[in-house]
Amino acid sequence: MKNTFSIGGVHPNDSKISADCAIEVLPAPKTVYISMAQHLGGPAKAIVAPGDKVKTGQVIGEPTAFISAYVHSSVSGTVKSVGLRKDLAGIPVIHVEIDVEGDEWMEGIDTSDRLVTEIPQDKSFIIDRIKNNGVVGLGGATFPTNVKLCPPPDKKAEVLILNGAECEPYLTSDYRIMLEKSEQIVIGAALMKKVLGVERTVIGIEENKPKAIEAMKKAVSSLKAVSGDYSGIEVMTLKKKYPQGGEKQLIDAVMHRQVRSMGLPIDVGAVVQNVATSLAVYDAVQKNRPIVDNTVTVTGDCFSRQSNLLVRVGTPVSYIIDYLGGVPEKAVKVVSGGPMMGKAIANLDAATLKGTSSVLFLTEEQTKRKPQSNCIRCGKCADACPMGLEPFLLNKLAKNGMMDELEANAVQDCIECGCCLYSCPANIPLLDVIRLAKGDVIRIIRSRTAPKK
Amino acid sequence: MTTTIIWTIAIITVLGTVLAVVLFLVAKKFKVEEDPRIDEVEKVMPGANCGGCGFAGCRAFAQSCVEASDLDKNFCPVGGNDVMKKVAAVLGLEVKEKAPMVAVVRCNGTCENRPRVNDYDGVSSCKVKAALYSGDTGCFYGCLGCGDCVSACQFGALSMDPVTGLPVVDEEKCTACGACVKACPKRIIELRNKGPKNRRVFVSCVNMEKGAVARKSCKSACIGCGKCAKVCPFGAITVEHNVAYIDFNKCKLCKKCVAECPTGAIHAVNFPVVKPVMKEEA
Amino acid sequence: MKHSDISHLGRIIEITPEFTTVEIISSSACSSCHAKGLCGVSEEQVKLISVPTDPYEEYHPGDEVNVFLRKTMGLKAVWISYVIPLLVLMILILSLSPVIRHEAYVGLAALGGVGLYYVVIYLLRDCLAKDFVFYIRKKQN
Amino acid sequence: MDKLLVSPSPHIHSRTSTSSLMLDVVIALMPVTIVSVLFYGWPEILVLCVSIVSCVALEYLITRFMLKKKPAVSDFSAVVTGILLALNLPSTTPWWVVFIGAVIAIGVVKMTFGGLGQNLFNPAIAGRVFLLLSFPTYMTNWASTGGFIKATDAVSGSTLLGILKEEGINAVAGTDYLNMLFLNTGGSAGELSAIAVIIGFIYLLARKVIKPYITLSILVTVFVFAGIFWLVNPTEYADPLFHLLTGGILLGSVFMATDYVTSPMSNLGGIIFGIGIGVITMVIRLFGAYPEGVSFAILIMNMTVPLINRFCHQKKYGRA
Amino acid sequence: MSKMQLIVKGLIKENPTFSLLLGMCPTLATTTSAVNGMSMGLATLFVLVLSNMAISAIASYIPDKVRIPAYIVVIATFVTILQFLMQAFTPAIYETLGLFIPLIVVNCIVLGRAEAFANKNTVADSALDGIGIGLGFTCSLTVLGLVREILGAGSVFGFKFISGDGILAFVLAPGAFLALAYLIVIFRKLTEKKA
Amino acid sequence: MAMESSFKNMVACLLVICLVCSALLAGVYAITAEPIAQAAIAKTNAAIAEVVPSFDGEPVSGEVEVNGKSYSYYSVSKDGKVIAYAINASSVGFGGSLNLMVGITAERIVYNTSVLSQSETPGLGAKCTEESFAGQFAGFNPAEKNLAVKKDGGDIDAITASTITSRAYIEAVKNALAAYDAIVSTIE
Amino acid sequence: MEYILIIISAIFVNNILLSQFLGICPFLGVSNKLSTAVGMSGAVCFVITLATLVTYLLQVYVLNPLGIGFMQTISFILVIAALVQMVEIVLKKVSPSLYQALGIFLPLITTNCAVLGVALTVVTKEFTFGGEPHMLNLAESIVYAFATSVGFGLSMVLFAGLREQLSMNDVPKPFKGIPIALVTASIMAMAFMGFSGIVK
Ligand SMILES: Cc1cc2nc3c(=O)[nH]c(=O)nc-3n(C[C@H](O)[C@H](O)[C@H](O)COP(=O)(O)O)c2cc1C
Ligand SMILES: Cc1cc2nc3c(=O)[nH]c(=O)nc-3n(C[C@H](O)[C@H](O)[C@H](O)COP(=O)(O)O)c2cc1C
Ligand SMILES: Cc1cc2nc3c(=O)[nH]c(=O)nc-3n(C[C@H](O)[C@H](O)[C@H](O)COP(=O)(O)O)c2cc1C
Ligand SMILES: Cc1cc2nc3c(=O)[nH]c(=O)nc-3n(C[C@H](O)[C@H](O)[C@H](O)CO)c2cc1C
Ligand code: SF4
Ligand code: SF4
Ligand code: SF4
Ligand code: SF4
Ligand code: FES
Repeated sequence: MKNTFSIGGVHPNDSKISADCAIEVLPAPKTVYISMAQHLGGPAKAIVAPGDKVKTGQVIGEPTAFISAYVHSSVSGTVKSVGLRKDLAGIPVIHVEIDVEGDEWMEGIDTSDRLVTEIPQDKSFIIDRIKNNGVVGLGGATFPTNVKLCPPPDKKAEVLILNGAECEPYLTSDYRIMLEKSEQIVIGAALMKKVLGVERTVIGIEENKPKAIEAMKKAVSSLKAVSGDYSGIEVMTLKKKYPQGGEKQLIDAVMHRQVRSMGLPIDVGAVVQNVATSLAVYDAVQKNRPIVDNTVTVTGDCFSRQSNLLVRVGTPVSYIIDYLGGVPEKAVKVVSGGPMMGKAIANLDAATLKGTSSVLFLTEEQTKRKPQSNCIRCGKCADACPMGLEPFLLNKLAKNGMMDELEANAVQDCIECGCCLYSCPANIPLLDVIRLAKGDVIRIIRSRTAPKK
Repeated sequence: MTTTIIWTIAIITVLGTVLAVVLFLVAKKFKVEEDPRIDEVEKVMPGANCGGCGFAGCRAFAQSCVEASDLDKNFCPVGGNDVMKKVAAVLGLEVKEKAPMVAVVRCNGTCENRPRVNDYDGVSSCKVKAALYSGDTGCFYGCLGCGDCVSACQFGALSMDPVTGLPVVDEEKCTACGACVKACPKRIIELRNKGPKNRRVFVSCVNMEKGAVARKSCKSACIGCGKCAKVCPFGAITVEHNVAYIDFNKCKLCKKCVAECPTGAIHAVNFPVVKPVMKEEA
Repeated sequence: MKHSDISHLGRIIEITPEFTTVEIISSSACSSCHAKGLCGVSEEQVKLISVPTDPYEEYHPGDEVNVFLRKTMGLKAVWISYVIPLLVLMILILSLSPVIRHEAYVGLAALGGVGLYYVVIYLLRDCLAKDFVFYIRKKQN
Repeated sequence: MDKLLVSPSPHIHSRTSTSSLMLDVVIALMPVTIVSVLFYGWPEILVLCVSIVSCVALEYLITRFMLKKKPAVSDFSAVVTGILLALNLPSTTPWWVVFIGAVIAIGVVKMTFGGLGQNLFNPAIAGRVFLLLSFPTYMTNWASTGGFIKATDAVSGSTLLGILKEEGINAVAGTDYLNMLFLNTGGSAGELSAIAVIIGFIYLLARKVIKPYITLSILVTVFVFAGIFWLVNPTEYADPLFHLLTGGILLGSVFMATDYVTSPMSNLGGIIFGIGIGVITMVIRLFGAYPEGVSFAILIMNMTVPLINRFCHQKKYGRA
Repeated sequence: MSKMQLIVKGLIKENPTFSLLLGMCPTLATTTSAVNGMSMGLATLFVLVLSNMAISAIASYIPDKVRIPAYIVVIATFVTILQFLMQAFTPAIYETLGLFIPLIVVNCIVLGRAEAFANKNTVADSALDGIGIGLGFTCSLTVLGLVREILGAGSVFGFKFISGDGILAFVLAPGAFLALAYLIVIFRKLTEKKA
Repeated sequence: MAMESSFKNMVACLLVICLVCSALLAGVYAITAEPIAQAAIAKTNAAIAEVVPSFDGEPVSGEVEVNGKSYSYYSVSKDGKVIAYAINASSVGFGGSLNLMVGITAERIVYNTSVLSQSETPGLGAKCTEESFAGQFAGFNPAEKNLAVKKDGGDIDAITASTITSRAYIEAVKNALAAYDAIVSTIE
Repeated sequence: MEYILIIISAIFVNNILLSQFLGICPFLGVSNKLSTAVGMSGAVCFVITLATLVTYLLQVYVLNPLGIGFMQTISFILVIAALVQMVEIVLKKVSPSLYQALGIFLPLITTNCAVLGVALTVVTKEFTFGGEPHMLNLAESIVYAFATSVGFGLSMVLFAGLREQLSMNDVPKPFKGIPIALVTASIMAMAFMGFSGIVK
């Protein structure tokens, strides 16, 4: 039986045209720009100054809050400047600019290819390694992984879910690492399983990636033979439906439980981690290797050099594109991430982040929004919404500024998956409006629940 | 016939009297004593119910005026001093004149001065745009051009100039209610003293980037060079975060700074000889 | 304010440690209409409402506040004060008509029944009072 | 490429558009339209043309000159309204009556409320009901206008339901159901052939234009309601199959009750809506002055849509 | 305000039907034809003028708290007198207008004018005010009746100009609402331009 | 401006207003009672006159019962001989009851009919008051013609699209004929 | 059976608002919010029925015997005005909390066409309801008044629902507010005509 989530969802053409391109290592650029805001939460504080020599894997930014993360240098060289630089959206953010000189790694980092299969038994050791090596969720949200792995004591995790859905069209970076680094991912899962103390771990993969399913199954069974630490890990085939990879949808698909509104996965005993995160956990714990590079899919129908590249964090997007022959003629939009949830890039000179999973070129025909017409109340948006919301209603309420009704109709539950806007025949910018309203409503809820003075 | 007449009179009289008693009881129990002056004050209010005064509407404002012992804290930006004088007359209070204000757009990033580097293709809303990215141009601080302020203004005082892509304030219509100030996510619009004969000098830029960067993205950016601050004889200009700001309470309209500014970021409006460039600011 | 609440503007007139008394002005079905002032049927009445005093919030007599009530409570109030007596009236008339010959007595009995119903409510008034909880919040500008 | 296009996510869109949906409805209506043209001939073509042309033209003119907006007639919704209005009228209807119907449907019921998607009532139905109230003489004249093919039965001036209402059950006894399925006797264009409507229904379902809840709940309700009365007294009330196959119930439940704009959004709401239509239709058919009640039933249930929408919501994730 | 203005304002600026939307029940119910509408308007005019005058005469003797009941009694008296007179001299019209003659008692226009004008002004002014507002009401009812009659029956004040029927719905209930809605819009458009 | 609202004042004031008003009313009533009564009589008489041949003297009213339904009627005479009866008959039409005055001559011929009250739909059933339909009944001899609409095999043209009203009208005339028969039989 | 006919007739066939045009003011005025419309309907039902009961008794047992039946209009309006106020006083005495809740929830109830109209109709009009035309007796009158007021409530609630929807739609400017509400009412009236003929 194939599992999937129970409400809504859409079926865009999956367009995994770069699926067969093996991961290539992209040579480091001359200069990298490492952003201090690569994760959810407070930006890191730069602890290097211009002129400092840094090595690959050296800490250059320290966390400033509970939810924040370490930032490491992805190259070795000299710090040229520390200051505001525009990110992918053109918004000024503190970056550390480093001139690349050679590739000298910090001592203590195991850069060999040796597979380390034995699982350390000390939980705090694992957590510390994860934290110190700046591991954040690579599924999109870049939430610091160490925080996610330490649920509040009154909540008990029951299942660890590895998110290998990669339900977004075009993206293949998770797919490639599942093929090429299957064992490492499973070991990463075992490490997190150990920390969380859960019995069961499910690796959820959509049915349109049969090879990955097979590779992961093989890795699981071979590792199960190695040690008892790998028991309870299974691979689950999921139906192809967007947004299968959404945390809440995945939990529904795998566990048939639903997270309550404004709740966290841990409320139903689930912890969800992306497969790439799992790989990063393996590197961090078993090899003491911080996140200095990540896999980036560069693709698009109008683009001839489909590739999956291993890119150093902080590489300018324009460098990657130039490496592959420049921006294709017909592209009008460059997206970082998938076409459904990714962010349009406004500034090609900006550098990649840990969480940058793809550079996607879209043509005008594919992406240009058609003129909006009246809502015909067809309900297609409501049918598509995986959260069971009624986007047409939220849109109207938001336009009329009806905050109470918006809250009553659960605008705060929107996961911004874009299914509604995708399916609306009248091309109404539903999500644009809902996103704003959601922000406002959540702010109201927060201010209400905040303790009275 | 006579009996009919007698009964008519009797019944109606009885019913009428009963009604009188009931009403007396009602009246005793539920007396309405709203200060009649509230109505009177409300009558002189402009009735825009815009909330610019900080109250829910004109009536709420009127009520607060009636209850207040002086009018220092209450001011109707829409009606301005005229209305406040009338209110004071109704209530027999004094009113301090307030210098009339007007909305001023502090960005001169016209299409010409500030080349577009991106095209936007979402819902036409500055708020959405601001949440998404820096805007179509290199200037992260400047006007986004979707006209949130225009739709916020209920007096029709704002309009987008299709040539410059910037909002234009109609000084005649603007009541200084401040709705546009709140609506602009980039906080470009400021309420400033209207000034004598509507003359004003102000820095039309809020870009906090360093000079070179600012200049690169916009020809008319304030580069924070501080020349204006040095030349100002009244100390009205401060430079902070790479932008100059002219305090309208201190500025005496000498226009020395205008000539000094290397980028033309300082605007002087409604002075006798108006340079053609400035026209769109009027 | 939660979506399930209804509110009414009022003004505090008295605060005791236990209760805050708020005055609200109830306008007729017509007086909120645009023709107010031309149409004199629109009478207004002052109604006083007591709310338990909130020790954490500072209010002063004269403050403008919003008085809130759960919407379902509003409907419940209508139910108790109008709909049930209406049903009492109907049931009495329909059941007594075939029994009592003289219509006038049926009518008076039904009126008496409604009166009796209100007496019962009167006896239960303390129970009811517990149900209808109001709260106030400073008017946001 | 000199400037990058920037927009909020998502960056791709599905292919369905308002006009493609409406076009699907037009396609689904083709069998019914063809049957009616074959059966009623040139006058029916005239009614269809007047109806469609005036609906589209009115929509264009009103948006252009009264609302001062860019006309959006290319979305075909006015065409759907025009066809459905025509299919609801006798082929004998004079052209100016058809035009008045279009004025009410588009001018009053649709554009006054703000155009496509904003109307609270089904334009075609409201137009038809208005004509029924205003021109009962024209609207009850079902005389045949001589088509391109001859039907087996001679056409009487009344619909079967009209005969049932006026003359009682015996007058319609012995009606051939198979015949009704393919070519009915008398009635508005849309009532002619049950099978043509069903073909359209299947097409709409297959293309995922509509969901089956509303249609099926109407049909089931009519069947059950008529069935109960028939079982109680078969000598006075017609049998349920008769009620399903005659009149506008099929056309109404497939094409008119399912109009997105004026039907509830949720599935449960749709079922309630359908049951309401079924019950009201049968009450009017059995007890009212009018022989047929589908139009009124749909119009009446249109009024309840905001209430239904308010209380019947989609099942939400993570909320019991 | 000049005497003329007193009368004219009721026709346009304070037109009770199209601008203030008062007295909707009789407006909708009795305008099946121009004659019916006009009769209803004139009946209201009669009560309005007399009650306005009576009330302005006695206003200063009435304690505030029984103001409304006192007015009601006065108005009801005039309405009943009107009923008697119509029954006696125009029984046919009385029958067509039916219930809506006694309902003049609760017509907000009448009480409204008493409250808003008559109790503060002289008898003469009040009479003029009553005439103005009453005429405004009469005119609009006549117009509405006329429109419905033309469209619905194809006749003008009872004289048919087409053979056969008009658009029947206009003499039925839906037509009342519809015609009023569009007339209000037209009225708004027209007065907007003047202003 | 207004007087103080004390209890005594209020009661007194209302009392006075009520007294004056009711006196006024009673007065007007006294004056109009006569015309009102006359208007009612005039109306009946007019209706009677419309449906019977010219007569002399006052119509004599009577009451007759048929099948438990009572009918009021007026007999009119000329030269001391009863020449016709005006019978008030009713039936239920499309919108409610349909009230007719039916004049039947001593020869049992319908002289004329007139509608006293009806609540049919304007433009449809309400056309029963028009000459084009009602005229068919003037001089209608039920012995010679069939009193039914053509649809039912009779000789009356129904009002278009208003068969129900037409049938009701005929029903009322039939009722009147039945009452006529009863009146005649009681007299004999 | 007759009661059922009365009820169907008064609610659907001769709906007080959509076909008799009584009580249009609250129909247009208090129908902006659904919850208020529901509450208002409940209250109006009670007032109409109670007022009809009292005025019926007044007419049949006081005015008619005294030969002053023609005094209906003036005496009814006085009685109803007093009654409405009295209910208010009684409620306040009986349960202050109820009274306070109502104060927040509902606007005041005023005497309007609907209340007086129903009271007058009941004592002046002959009804058929399938049988012979006759005056209604007490029970029938009250059922009639009740059903009429339920009809009022039904239209009111449906209308409020539609208007809430309208308030969120982009109605063309000249039609905003009352005109579009009237157009809506017109189509509602049209729909309700489908019930005609169910009860004569
Ligand atoms: C609509 C939606 C789609 C998503 N799709 C994916 C996906 O395909 N793959 C994935 O790994 N995470 C996806 N995510 C992110 C997951 O919800 C979740 O954040 C992530 O799996 C958690 O793992 P991480 O902390 O390792 O990133 C999606 C999120 C949303 C809201
Ligand atoms: C006869 C009539 C009576 C009205 N009565 C009321 C009323 O009692 N209460 C009310 O809120 N509005 C009343 N209105 C006004 C409208 O229903 C509506 O509130 C107004 O057009 C504007 O609505 P808004 O100010 O809420 O947007 C009435 C309108 C008319 C025509
Ligand atoms: C609003 C409306 C009112 C109607 N009023 C009447 C009426 O007063 N009298 C009548 O006989 N038929 C009336 N009808 C028509 C009947 O419902 C029915 O169509 C007719 O009696 C049968 O048609 P026929 O007379 O051509 O056989 C009315 C129809 C509508 C739509
Ligand atoms: C499935 C479907 C059914 C429709 N049914 C109708 C209909 O019955 N009447 C109508 O006027 N328009 C109908 N339309 C067209 C369109 O929705 C209608 O004109 C809107 O109500 C106008 O706002 C339909 C459209 C679709 C997609
Ligand atoms: S973006 Fe939000 S509202 Fe839209 S489909 Fe996704 S969850 Fe639903
Ligand atoms: S999909 Fe678009 S047109 Fe359909 S209901 Fe949703 S918003 Fe309206
Ligand atoms: S630099 Fe200054 S003037 Fe130019 S766009 Fe930015 S804010 Fe506006
Ligand atoms: S321009 Fe701004 S301050 Fe001036 S009136 Fe408009 S919104 Fe108010
Ligand atoms: S005019 Fe009838 S309720 Fe106002």
